Amino acid sequence: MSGERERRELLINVIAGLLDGIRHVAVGASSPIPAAGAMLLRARNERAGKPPVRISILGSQEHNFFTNGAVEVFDCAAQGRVDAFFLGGGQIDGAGNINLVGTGTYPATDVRWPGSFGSAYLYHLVPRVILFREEHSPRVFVPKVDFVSAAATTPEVRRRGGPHALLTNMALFDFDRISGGFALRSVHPGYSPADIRANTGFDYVEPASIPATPAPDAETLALLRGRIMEELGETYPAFARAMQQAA
Amino acid sequence: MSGERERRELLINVIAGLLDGIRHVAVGASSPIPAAGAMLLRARNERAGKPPVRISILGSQEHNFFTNGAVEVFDCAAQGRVDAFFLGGGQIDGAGNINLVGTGTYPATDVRWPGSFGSAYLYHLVPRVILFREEHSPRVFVPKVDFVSAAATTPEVRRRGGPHALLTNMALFDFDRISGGFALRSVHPGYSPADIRANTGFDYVEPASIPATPAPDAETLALLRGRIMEELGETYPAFARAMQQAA
Amino acid sequence: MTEIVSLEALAADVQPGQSLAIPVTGVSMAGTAALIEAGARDLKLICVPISSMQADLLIGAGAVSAIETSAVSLGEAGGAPRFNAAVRAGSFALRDSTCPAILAGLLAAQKGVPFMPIAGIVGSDLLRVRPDWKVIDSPVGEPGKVVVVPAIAPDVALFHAPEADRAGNIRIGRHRELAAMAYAAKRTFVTVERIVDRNLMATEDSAAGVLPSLYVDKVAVAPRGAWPLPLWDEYPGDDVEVARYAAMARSEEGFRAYLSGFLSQRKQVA
Amino acid sequence: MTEIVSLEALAADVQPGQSLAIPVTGVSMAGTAALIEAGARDLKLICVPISSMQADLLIGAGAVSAIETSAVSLGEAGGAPRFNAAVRAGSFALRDSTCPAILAGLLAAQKGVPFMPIAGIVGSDLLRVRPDWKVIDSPVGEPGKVVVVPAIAPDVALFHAPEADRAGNIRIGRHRELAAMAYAAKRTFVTVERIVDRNLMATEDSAAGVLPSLYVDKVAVAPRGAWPLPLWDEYPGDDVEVARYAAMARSEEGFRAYLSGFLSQRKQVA
Repeated sequence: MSGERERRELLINVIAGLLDGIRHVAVGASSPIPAAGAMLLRARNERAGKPPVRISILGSQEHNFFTNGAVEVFDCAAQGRVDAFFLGGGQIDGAGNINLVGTGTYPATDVRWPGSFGSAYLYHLVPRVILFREEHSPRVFVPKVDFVSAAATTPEVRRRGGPHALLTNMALFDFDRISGGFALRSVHPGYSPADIRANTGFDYVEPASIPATPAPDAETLALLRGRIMEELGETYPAFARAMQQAA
Repeated sequence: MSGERERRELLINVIAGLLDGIRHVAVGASSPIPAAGAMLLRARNERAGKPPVRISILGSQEHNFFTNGAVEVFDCAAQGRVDAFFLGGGQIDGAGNINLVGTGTYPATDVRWPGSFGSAYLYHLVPRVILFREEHSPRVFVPKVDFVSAAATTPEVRRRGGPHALLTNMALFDFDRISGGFALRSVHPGYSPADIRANTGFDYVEPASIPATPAPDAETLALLRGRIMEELGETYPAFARAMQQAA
Repeated sequence: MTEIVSLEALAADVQPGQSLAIPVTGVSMAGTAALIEAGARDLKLICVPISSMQADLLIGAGAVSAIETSAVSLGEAGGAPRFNAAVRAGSFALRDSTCPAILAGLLAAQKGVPFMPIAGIVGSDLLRVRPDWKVIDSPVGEPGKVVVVPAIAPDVALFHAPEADRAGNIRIGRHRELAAMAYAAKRTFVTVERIVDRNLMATEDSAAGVLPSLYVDKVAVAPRGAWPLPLWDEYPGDDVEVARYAAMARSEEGFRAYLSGFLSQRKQVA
Repeated sequence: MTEIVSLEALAADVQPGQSLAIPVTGVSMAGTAALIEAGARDLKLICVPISSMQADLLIGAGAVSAIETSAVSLGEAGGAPRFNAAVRAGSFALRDSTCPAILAGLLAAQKGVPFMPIAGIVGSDLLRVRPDWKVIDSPVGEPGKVVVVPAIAPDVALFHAPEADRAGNIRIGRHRELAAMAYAAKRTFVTVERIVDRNLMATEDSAAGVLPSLYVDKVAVAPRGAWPLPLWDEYPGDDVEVARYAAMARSEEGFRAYLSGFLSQRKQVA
């Protein structure tokens, strides 16, 4: 990839594609790339006369459709009113389980991460959870997480939510809820399927032919560098500045 | 009793006495006499430098300490933050159970009353529930209610709430939660213990000597006819007017 | 997203057989008239947590096949005559409740759980007539019996409020039970005194009293839409009119006469 | 009734061994400094539902014997160094949770029930490390497993808000989790930027964003009381200061140096 800005623009463009068709996406307060992806989809839908997209940025005072306190996003998800959400993970395993707690033996974990946040709940309730983790390495993508903050599939209970895709700095995977595993969908420019295999600690399905992840087209780039950066700057000023400086 | 105003003033004065020591009383929107009793206690405490009394009048916009909608008074009671409340009943029986639903066989009751409101809940949770029913007759005070909207005692569960006293146009009873029954405390001027017995369909304890219910003293009457009527007029204008006309 | 529609279009979208949640404050009497005009029938009323003239009118008009409520009463004007008559006649499925149990059922739906535990109630005959309520041993903490009630997810919630903005945000003030209805309901229809140009979510103070458009499917303008019931900050209840209703609705014929007058009066306002 | 007291008096009334609920928005950093100054110890923190620098400071100062939280993080500034060190050292009882479970536990206390059902969670190792959470068969409706969590009733809830009025009503805007903390807590202590003369309950719009004084035990004035964290409508977070903390608190010595500076700086503001 040609640079930091291009890397981010590609991720934003992929996310907008993954969100296509949703009505309401919730985004964490410190997730500028997912937020930019959602904003890109919103702008595209507006141009195409498609249904509007609602973006709730958690913890933001301005981009906040909620009036019932911290619980509302969770209730809203339980009501089926949140179509998409993003989760990361210190570890993510081949079954789609995520670990936000730490490595080693709980509770005195070797490395401690912040904690599970709302993942154990939202993973069950939001139909299209996009796993987004930029670092693509065997220490992140492990055969089995040391602690399951949130489980991807649970046949013992009915659920509407779960993983939809996994996006990293190197590749995009689909998640299959029936088999309970990932399949490589595309590899970002500059990487090969072999690079992905070498940097992924879990097994996944690899089709015979793997396309390159499409880079954003000219129209998208114009939107991204104009309107989206402006919108993003209101909530993520540091990120928007960094994007412009990287240009 | 000498007249309608005196009758009401006596009831208000008794209620203020029954409420003595509480910090927070909730009153129904159409309960002017209980509200007046609470206002009298509040005024007395203020004069005596005693702790202030909070009065929540349900459904009133002005005398409303709540900001969380209709559920808040119930939550507040569950938290132990409501010390006293008033309940009536189309029927009240000797065990303190009340019926707000109707007479005869449910559901096609012979006489249908509005319904149980919050009684089934609040009776369990408010420590000092004052049963207030002006009509004192065998059709109201029955051996056993046809439908238990709310049960007075339930040994099978721990509860902090239940009946404290029963006040009617003719008499005042105490409720004993251990024995689960009423005892006559005093008889209002103009009635005899025999009148009470004749007009009460349930059995109750009757001490050898029954005092007359004390009428309000001069200081109380001055308060009632001045400040309390003014305060009451804000929420119950029709009642306050009727009180003044009855003078 | 919220659609702004006519009162008639709003009412026409309530289908026979649907459950309809109605509040005790912020009552859409305009919506009620429009429902009756539209020939609404087989409604399953859910009173949040009680109702007065609204339920009585719908019952008298033959629109109600089931009712879940903690009380129906005209307040100072006395009992609810058509409700009482229908109970005696057994004209609908009657689900007596107690106020916090209805609110708890809505809360369960709000939270996507099948049931909600609730304090109190033990010993009440409501448990006998509500076999859908259960008494369980608490699965946590000290042993003890707890009542649980099932989730209530109304098909439609209908209420009246002072203002909506162009996006469909609704000013509900402290009347958060209106939000609770909307969270729990599959669809929410709101009538309002007026639609305002300003964004009700613009400031923290204003937003605090708002039901977000996210939960609002249809808004229709209906001036004096709660009349003869009160609307906070807007107008008091018309007690004379409610008393007139109470007197006329004692008989089926009187009710019919009142209803016909009420419907034409509501039309004149609109 | 609400007492208006000094910051020191407020802090002095939090006893060793008590559970202390703290929020993620409206954080009383002034109260935190005062607690540390007062020698607070053996606190059982309940983060509603997560915490950042506040929990980390209290942990670093040795004031915390137990913590229930869904996360502790300094956000953009990275992990919470004293929390992470204490977890590795096993210096306190750790109760990992997930945001809605903490809110559900508070809700159970608000409603006086021993537990609250909650959607999701099944499959998470949180169920393994939280034996106080149970998976039960739903007692109503279709068969199915449901997680239930016990009530959380904090001894004290502590938060910071822009304004209190003289009666002790607190302006919380949309931040209703602050009300949820207060409903559930036995006592609630609030620090505020200022006390205003007007009645915050006076109008419907204003009242909608208010926590009533009924739930507020003590109020203390603490200008810029959330600093270096943000306070809505008042000031943004001081990200440079938080980053400075993150860097210094990596070591025990650095933390001590930061803390000493922080305490004297807070004193200068007060």
